[in-house]
Amino acid sequence: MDFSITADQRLMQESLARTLEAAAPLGRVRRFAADRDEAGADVWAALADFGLPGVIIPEEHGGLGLGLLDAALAAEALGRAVAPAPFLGAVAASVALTRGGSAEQQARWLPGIASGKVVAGLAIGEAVAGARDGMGVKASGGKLTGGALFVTDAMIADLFVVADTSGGLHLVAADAPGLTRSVVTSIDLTRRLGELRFDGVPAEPLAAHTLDAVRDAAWTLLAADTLGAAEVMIEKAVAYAKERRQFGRVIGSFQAVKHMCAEMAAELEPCRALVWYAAYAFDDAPAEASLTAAHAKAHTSEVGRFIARTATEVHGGMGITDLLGLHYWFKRIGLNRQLLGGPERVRRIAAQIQGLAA
Amino acid sequence: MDFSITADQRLMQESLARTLEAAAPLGRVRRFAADRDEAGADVWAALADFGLPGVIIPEEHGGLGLGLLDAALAAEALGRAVAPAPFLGAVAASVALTRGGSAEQQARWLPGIASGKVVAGLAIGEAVAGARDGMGVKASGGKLTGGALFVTDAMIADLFVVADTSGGLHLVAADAPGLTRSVVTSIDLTRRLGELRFDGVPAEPLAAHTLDAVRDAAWTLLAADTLGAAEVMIEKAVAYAKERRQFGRVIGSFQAVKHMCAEMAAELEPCRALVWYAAYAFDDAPAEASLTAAHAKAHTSEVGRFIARTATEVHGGMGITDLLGLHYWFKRIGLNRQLLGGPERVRRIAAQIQGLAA
Amino acid sequence: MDLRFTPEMEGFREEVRTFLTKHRDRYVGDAVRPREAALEWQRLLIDHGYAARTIPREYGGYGAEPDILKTRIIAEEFTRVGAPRGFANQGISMLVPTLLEVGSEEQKKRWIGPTLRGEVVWCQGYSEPGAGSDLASLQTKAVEDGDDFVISGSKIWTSTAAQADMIFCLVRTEPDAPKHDGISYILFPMTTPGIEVRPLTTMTGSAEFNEVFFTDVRVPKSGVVGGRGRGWFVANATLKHERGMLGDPNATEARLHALIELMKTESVDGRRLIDDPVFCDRAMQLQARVLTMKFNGLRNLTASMAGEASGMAGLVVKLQGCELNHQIAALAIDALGELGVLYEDGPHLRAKGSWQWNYMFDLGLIIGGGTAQIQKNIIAERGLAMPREPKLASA
Amino acid sequence: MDLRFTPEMEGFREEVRTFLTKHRDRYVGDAVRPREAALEWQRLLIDHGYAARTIPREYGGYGAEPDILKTRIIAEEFTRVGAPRGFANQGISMLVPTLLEVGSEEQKKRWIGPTLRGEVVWCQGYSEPGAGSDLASLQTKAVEDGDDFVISGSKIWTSTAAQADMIFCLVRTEPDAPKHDGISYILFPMTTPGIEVRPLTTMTGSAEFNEVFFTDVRVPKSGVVGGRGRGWFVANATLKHERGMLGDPNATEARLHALIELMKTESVDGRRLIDDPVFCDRAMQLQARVLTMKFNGLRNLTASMAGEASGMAGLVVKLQGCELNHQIAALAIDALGELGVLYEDGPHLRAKGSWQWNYMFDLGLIIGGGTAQIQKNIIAERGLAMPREPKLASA
Repeated sequence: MDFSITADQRLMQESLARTLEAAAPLGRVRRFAADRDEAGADVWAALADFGLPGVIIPEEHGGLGLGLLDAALAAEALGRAVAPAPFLGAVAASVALTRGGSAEQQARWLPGIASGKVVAGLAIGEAVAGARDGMGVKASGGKLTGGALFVTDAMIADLFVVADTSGGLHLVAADAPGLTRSVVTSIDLTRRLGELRFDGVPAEPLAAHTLDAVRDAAWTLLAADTLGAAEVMIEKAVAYAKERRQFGRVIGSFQAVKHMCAEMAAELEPCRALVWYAAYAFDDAPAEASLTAAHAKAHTSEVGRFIARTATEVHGGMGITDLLGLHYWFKRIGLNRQLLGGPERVRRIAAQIQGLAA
Repeated sequence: MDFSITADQRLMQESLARTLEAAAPLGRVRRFAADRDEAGADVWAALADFGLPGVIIPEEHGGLGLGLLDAALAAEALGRAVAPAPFLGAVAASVALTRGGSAEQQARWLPGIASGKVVAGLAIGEAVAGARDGMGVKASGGKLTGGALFVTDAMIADLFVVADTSGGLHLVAADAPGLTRSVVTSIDLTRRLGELRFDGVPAEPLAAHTLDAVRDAAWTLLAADTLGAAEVMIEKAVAYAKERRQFGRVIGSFQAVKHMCAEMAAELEPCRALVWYAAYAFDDAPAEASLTAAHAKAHTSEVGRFIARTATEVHGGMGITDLLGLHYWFKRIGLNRQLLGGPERVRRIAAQIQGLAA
Repeated sequence: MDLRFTPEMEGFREEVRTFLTKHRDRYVGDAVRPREAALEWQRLLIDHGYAARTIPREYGGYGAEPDILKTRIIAEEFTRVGAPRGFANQGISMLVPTLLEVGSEEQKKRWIGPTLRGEVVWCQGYSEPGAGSDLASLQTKAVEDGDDFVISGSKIWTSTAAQADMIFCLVRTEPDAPKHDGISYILFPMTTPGIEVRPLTTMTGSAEFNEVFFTDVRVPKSGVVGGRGRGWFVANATLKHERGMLGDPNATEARLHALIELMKTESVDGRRLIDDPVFCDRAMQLQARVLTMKFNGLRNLTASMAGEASGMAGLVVKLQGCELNHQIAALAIDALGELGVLYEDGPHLRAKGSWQWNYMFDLGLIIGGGTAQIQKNIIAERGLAMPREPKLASA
Repeated sequence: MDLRFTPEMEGFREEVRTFLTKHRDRYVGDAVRPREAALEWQRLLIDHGYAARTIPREYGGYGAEPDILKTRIIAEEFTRVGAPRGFANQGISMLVPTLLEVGSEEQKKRWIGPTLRGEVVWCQGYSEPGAGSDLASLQTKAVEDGDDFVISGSKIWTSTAAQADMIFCLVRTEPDAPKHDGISYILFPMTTPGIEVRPLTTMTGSAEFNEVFFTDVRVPKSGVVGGRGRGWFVANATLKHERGMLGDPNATEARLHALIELMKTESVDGRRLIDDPVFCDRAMQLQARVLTMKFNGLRNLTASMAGEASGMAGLVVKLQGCELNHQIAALAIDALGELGVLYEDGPHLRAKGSWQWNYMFDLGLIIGGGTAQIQKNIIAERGLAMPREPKLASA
């Protein structure tokens, strides 16, 4: 009966943070970023031990049976740690199956996803954010043709959730005939993207109208990831400002620097409540889910850009060096901003959801 | 052979500033603002003595024969003084007649405008900024029907420059049969606006394609007026910050206040060069005139809003009082922003001018 | 996180709806000096727990336990039918919480009830011409004389001073103490001889504030609240309540709603304003901010009802809330184009000029009650534990 | 205000065009360590007065009088055909103007010519890990030993250090003097024993900068420019030139042009990016800013050629110019949507990832050469005569 996260949720988040400190410290993230072929299996295994891949999967299918708010709190922790992990795909596939899969499909796929053994990639970019470079997937007679870009974890996934251009959703096994995949490199080397090419690839259709739920969940997780990454950038900026001395005093005693930090905090803190609410609405207030997820995604992206830039500035020249590594958070926020639609695109959808735009 | 104003132009501006100090000090402006029926004839007479109404009118018609840059420098001085004067209409009518009037029309109207005896009002708002409230003027058989809002100096004008909805431009005498006028009150009480109703009013058509030039000149003058008003707001904010003490020191020694002042100056100073260039281009680089006038209008409006707000903030509570009267500049900038199109509208036109928008 | 309504809560909602339907013809709104019908409506609201809900019954309130859901239901149902929510003046929002925290038993008994019922109207005497952001440097002095203080000096930004019965005022009672320790918080009648009120006209064209001048104003010492010389700390408790009030997310949501309605009904060249993608995008940006502040407000309410500190989520409310209100008004003005600058009267004026009025008045709110710069200092120092402004060599 | 081209100027334009057509096959661009063809092109440019135009002939320049119109014509014509404009390294943009202002006759004769011709490559040794915004606190020490100084310490943000022949460097020669008076500006070869260069990788993924470590580096005293202990003032002359360079409006205009071309050619769901009114509006906002900085630049150039101080118009260039470049890159990324985050390689990458590269590198430029905060201090203190940061009680 309240607007807050529970003590259990707080404990889960703290425990996950400790797991990530051990399994994915910055040095581990750097190795993942440096070796583009590395799959990060050890990190994912640690998260699987934690139960994270199945966070929203019902217990009868081997998951933790929790809600999207718990998943969002986990995404925040992953963002804080700039941790490499195919978590977005796991949750998106969980949503796709629980909301749009048959009992048989659920039984076949969910336990593998929950255990972390089946890695899922998300290929809905064109349907949500628009198609570029002649991309887009057409479905006909149970087969898919075309291409999808910006597919999460494309090279290591066992299963893909694919949207066609009419908004239909499909499951595609990674070893399906006619499917080819290739690497796409973004600024953010803590995540992996890829391109899929479909040449008459057999696919399992999911129920109609499932795409919106998958999109809303993914938007919320991306917002939560940015929330976590931006928190860390503020913390690092504040710590640096308290320690770095110029002109005989710590720079944090200069009002300009103080106010940069205050503005970052003032922008970010209210985002937290919106991210929480969007995640809560996904499970408990469906009429508000899409609008709040859209706004959480778009607004947190804008705030994230402001913080990524401002926190870097507070660090002065050190902020742009690889020595400090602040750029991992900067770029994480940068990818979250554009993935599944930049803020302008997502706000347009927010207007459409309310009937304010065609 | 240079990008600067001449010593003569600088002298003219300084001399005009002295004229305005004498003829329109803040106390005089306050009286004009308080008595809505007052015409400000003394101020206009002082400016007419100066030759200002005919600044761009050729000498053979009794004007000073100068260029739009000189008019813009004068508008800047008027904005600095928040002076009430039907100057925009005088220059706009001069442009309409010199660019689109016959020799006979020029001979008939220009000497009166140049002497300040014929006051001109500008009624092109609907054609430039779009029609609201069912307004808009239709021309047929030499007669005008419809309505025009936001007409400058409507109640005291002898002559109106009126645009019809197809972009044609007309001269209408204030005493023409079928013309009725009424007061429209804006936040800015240093200028007067009105509404015109046309019921088959006889009008003198001007040459086709004259509207763009009238619009460009008016945009440039509005930008210059904002430039002047914003300069004063910065000067007042800086002076106040150097004098007002809180916490045992002048507030201008706080970095937050210093940076607010620095940001205002950094935003405004480059506007000056753009306003100059737009005015210069009007006479000497016609291919660039419309685009630079549009950008001068839109950008100076955005910067003006920022400064109006920030300079008020630097003044703390005193900034919002009538005691200090800072709001006269605030509101002057506010009206300039919206008149003949807010920034969004004008930027859209800027895109159209370049063929970037339909 | 659980905002679902149980059957019990749905029952409560039904109760509120029944009340609102039954008393539909008695709705009377707030006013500085309310008329009898408004006083009656206020009493009715208190009797039913829709106003002064959590204030103890012995002091004239309804005496209910804090309950976020019931509070939310009341707000929703009153907003839905447009019923006036009871008085929200400075006496109720600032003085009453202060008296509850630090007032003597006698002060609570004497003032809270009449204030809640609208029978006593208050004004606030804090800022002075020379003491704005640096409020603790205030100079209005109160000189001890037997059982009285004799007060001289002046105050500024005192709204409703002309209509108020009473003032809660900060005065310097110990001129030799350090500046924060020499101040007392004192209550006295505005009818006391020696008080002069001068209206202070602002940029909106109206006099929302006053200056108040004190010349040898003799008032009893018994009016001091929270102990002589403790006024700075008493006032800070009150300022905290003011900051909360200035960032009311419900009012902001209502304003956004009005903006979107405006954009759906107004048009230029036959096209609705909302159909302009540039303005629509700005409206959506503001809607996102409104949602963040709405949910942030629920989060703060939850913390406050659980007796927990709201931390950063509370510190940012004034800064972000005031700015957001200002920006909503700015978009309305921009979308209205030339119509957006009209003011005062005339057939083309929209919403009685309230968008322009709000745009200007909100700028005053951004400045008042702790400027944006002071808010940022507070956020940095209290929220982020950054260093305070260092002491100067020459200060 | 007169930017018309007289027949004489049109004749000059024709001359430039003829040159550019004639030597079309010799175009070779800048590089840290230019190849012979590039050195030849540079010499050709100097011979014709298209590079080093106003530098006296005796020091290896072309020796022309400053002429804003000719300068503009050269820039326009070179830009029109995409011809490389001659070297623009730190030696040419920072050291040469400094030597012209305060160098000895021997230093001018020895260094300016080879630097202009690209035969000598320089790097800059100013910032240190502990001396960034507070550059005057630098600690690299130069201890006198006969005719030499022996230098120890380290520098950071030294671009091209690995390729440079020479360094112009700030060192502390008078450890007991007040901090601004103990610094000297000295030139010495990067081949001197005891110098170690370590690449400094940044967020772009490349090492645009280096750290440079000095261990007992022995260099002759004759390398000091502008007098021993005068280095702070010499460096400030140089920094002024750097600030001008970082805000080059021609480069900004070219970048905006590229952005608009991108928006005209790229599309999403079959609609061109420029046809999205929200992105188009942002492009127009940036175009207005580009025009302000372009004309502001012409205004500064006029003032500089007339020997007048540019005042506020000059002080704002670095702050506004760097931010504008960054914002242009940001819009390109936003308009490209998901494509905007691609980097390094791959078939879908646009413009070799240069939008992202610029977005990140420009953030470094906003910070480097005086952070935005330092720029605002300078604008307030020098431009608006506001008080300097007050002295602290404890400092």
